[in-house]
Amino acid sequence: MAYQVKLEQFEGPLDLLLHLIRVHEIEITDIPIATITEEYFRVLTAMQELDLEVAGEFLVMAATLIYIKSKMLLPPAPGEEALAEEEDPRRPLVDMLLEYQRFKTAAGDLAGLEERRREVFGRGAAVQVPPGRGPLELSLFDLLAAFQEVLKRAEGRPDVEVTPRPFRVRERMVELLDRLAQERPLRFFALFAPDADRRTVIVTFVALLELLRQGALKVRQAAPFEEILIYPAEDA
Amino acid sequence: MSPDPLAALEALLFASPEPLPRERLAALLPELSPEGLAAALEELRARYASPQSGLMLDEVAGGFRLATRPEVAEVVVRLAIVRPSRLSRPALETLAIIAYRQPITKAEVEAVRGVNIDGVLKTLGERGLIRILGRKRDPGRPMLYGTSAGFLEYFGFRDLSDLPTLAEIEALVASPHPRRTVEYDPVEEPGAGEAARGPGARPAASGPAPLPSAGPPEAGG
Amino acid sequence: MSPDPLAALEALLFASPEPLPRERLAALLPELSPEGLAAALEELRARYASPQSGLMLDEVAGGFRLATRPEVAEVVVRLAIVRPSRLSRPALETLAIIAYRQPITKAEVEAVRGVNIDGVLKTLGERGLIRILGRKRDPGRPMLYGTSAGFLEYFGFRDLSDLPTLAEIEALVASPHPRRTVEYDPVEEPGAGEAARGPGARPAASGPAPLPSAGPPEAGG
Repeated sequence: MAYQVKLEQFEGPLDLLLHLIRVHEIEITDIPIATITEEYFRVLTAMQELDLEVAGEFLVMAATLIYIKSKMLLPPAPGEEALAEEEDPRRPLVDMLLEYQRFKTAAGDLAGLEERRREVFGRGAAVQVPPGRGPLELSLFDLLAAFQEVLKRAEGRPDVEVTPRPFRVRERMVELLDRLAQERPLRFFALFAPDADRRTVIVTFVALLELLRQGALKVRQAAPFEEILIYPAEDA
Repeated sequence: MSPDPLAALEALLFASPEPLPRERLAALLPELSPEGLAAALEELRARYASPQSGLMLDEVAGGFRLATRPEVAEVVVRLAIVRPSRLSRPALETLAIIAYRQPITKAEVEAVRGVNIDGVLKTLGERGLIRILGRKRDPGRPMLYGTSAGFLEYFGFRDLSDLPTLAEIEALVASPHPRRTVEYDPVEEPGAGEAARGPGARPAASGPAPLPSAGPPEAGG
Repeated sequence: MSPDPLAALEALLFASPEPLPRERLAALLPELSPEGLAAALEELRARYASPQSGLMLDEVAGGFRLATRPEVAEVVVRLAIVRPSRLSRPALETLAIIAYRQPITKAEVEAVRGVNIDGVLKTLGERGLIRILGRKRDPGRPMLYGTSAGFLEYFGFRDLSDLPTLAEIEALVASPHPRRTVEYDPVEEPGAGEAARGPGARPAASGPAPLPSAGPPEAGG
């Protein structure tokens, strides 16, 4: 019952375990696995009784605890006594808990700094400085957000094609146009490196077909079975 | 202990987004009498009146604010030269469309954005972010645009496959609409037989662009 | 007659919308030698250090700017300036892991926290606190995340070496997680990344500050 208030505050199974370790004043490096497993399941049951959704992560940890518990019940094989310390089945879990706890502490430090910085204010008035001419500042996040915005707007206009296409093909299309700018015509078989894998061959071929469909290039063959040559469309 | 009235006054003038009328200042600093406020304003004005000060108390129509002194204007305008410039929203969107849809014509970009992009294309070209890839054999033989080596270099991409995929964008940028379940061929799954689908198998040619849903959560530990 | 250097410096710091790195200040004030600039910054800092001043010289995100002093915060909040909401606990934990372990993938963060972080990652990205550093050379080429200049500014760090450390404890307890060298394809974000990598920052090889080692269990609460 005492858990009820706190239940929703657990940010995951590790957080819950740290809480149990704290309230039961357990040494983190020597966890009584049977006790802690029992406690852990009590909380999960409480969560279900409260109709809180028990996230998959909590169930994975439950399985892990049971696994550790069963491992610890097995007597060590003869001659392995000396290694017992090293092979403590709790070790990986303890490492995870210690690691997570350090970041929890670090998060607390950040929260403190955040609070302090909330006491500091920059200049309030809008900037009167003329637009910058310095180096370009462009964040990938901004670019992604812009593209998402475009996609969102395009949804209302079904005639506009903004559907995603496989990117490798697109990339190869650009490469093909690049090569055509350097050497024209391009020999068809020169498009495929001798060591190209099947996937690369397919991507290249699909890119070629797409460019043909778009009319950005054209192919010629002087006679059947002769070499196929590829030209940019403007050389028509 | 409440802060020094002069310090409080200065901070208010600095942090306020708009000039502060005398009455507003009086309301913000109830510990000051009207005479006290007038005296504090005068004292602040006098403090800034030194040649070593770059600021001044500026009384404009709406009230009081801090501003740079006219004597340092010539230095302040130099800021524009070193300030990083940013792409405008239209430029950003155009660049995004070109990056993800290349090779693409101007008309095709305009069809997506719904506006003329002549000016924006020029900007992006001057910035070295896009380039002309060739011409399309359509009526008028429009030019095809794509991103430049400069674009790749700017973001440190080795090639275009480094661009975040649509699924990755979805995972990073909050979707403005609820995720829908649409039958969809996943975008870029390196190693999978994506090429086999090819352009002909483009999904949803008939409907709005479906956004791929994020994949299953990765190992949760 | 050119204006007093101190006045010019103050005006620049006042007018610039973003913190000005030392090198930019040097470029803006060519009449000052590096020593002269350092002296002017010190003098300005000292001038603001009076209780009668509402401003301070704030060194943050690889640069300098003017800001209000914490002592007058209680008065400034009367302006009802909308401040960004505090970060949630999950966001702070995720940010801490990214800050200390960058470059890091989403799956790696999730392994430490034991939960899925999709939503949190979006929040952090949209608030400009993290950025994409590149892709890991692993199967699936997952994206690698790190902190942005916005992160430094938000928490008041000059650079990543300002991240809090518990060096004395770390000296006693060997960290079970030695610093990793991750092979990856970097993504440059010149504007955003500058502060994080700028000349003032420590060489990239040394990475972010080491994580504080585990304290006693109670410290985790």
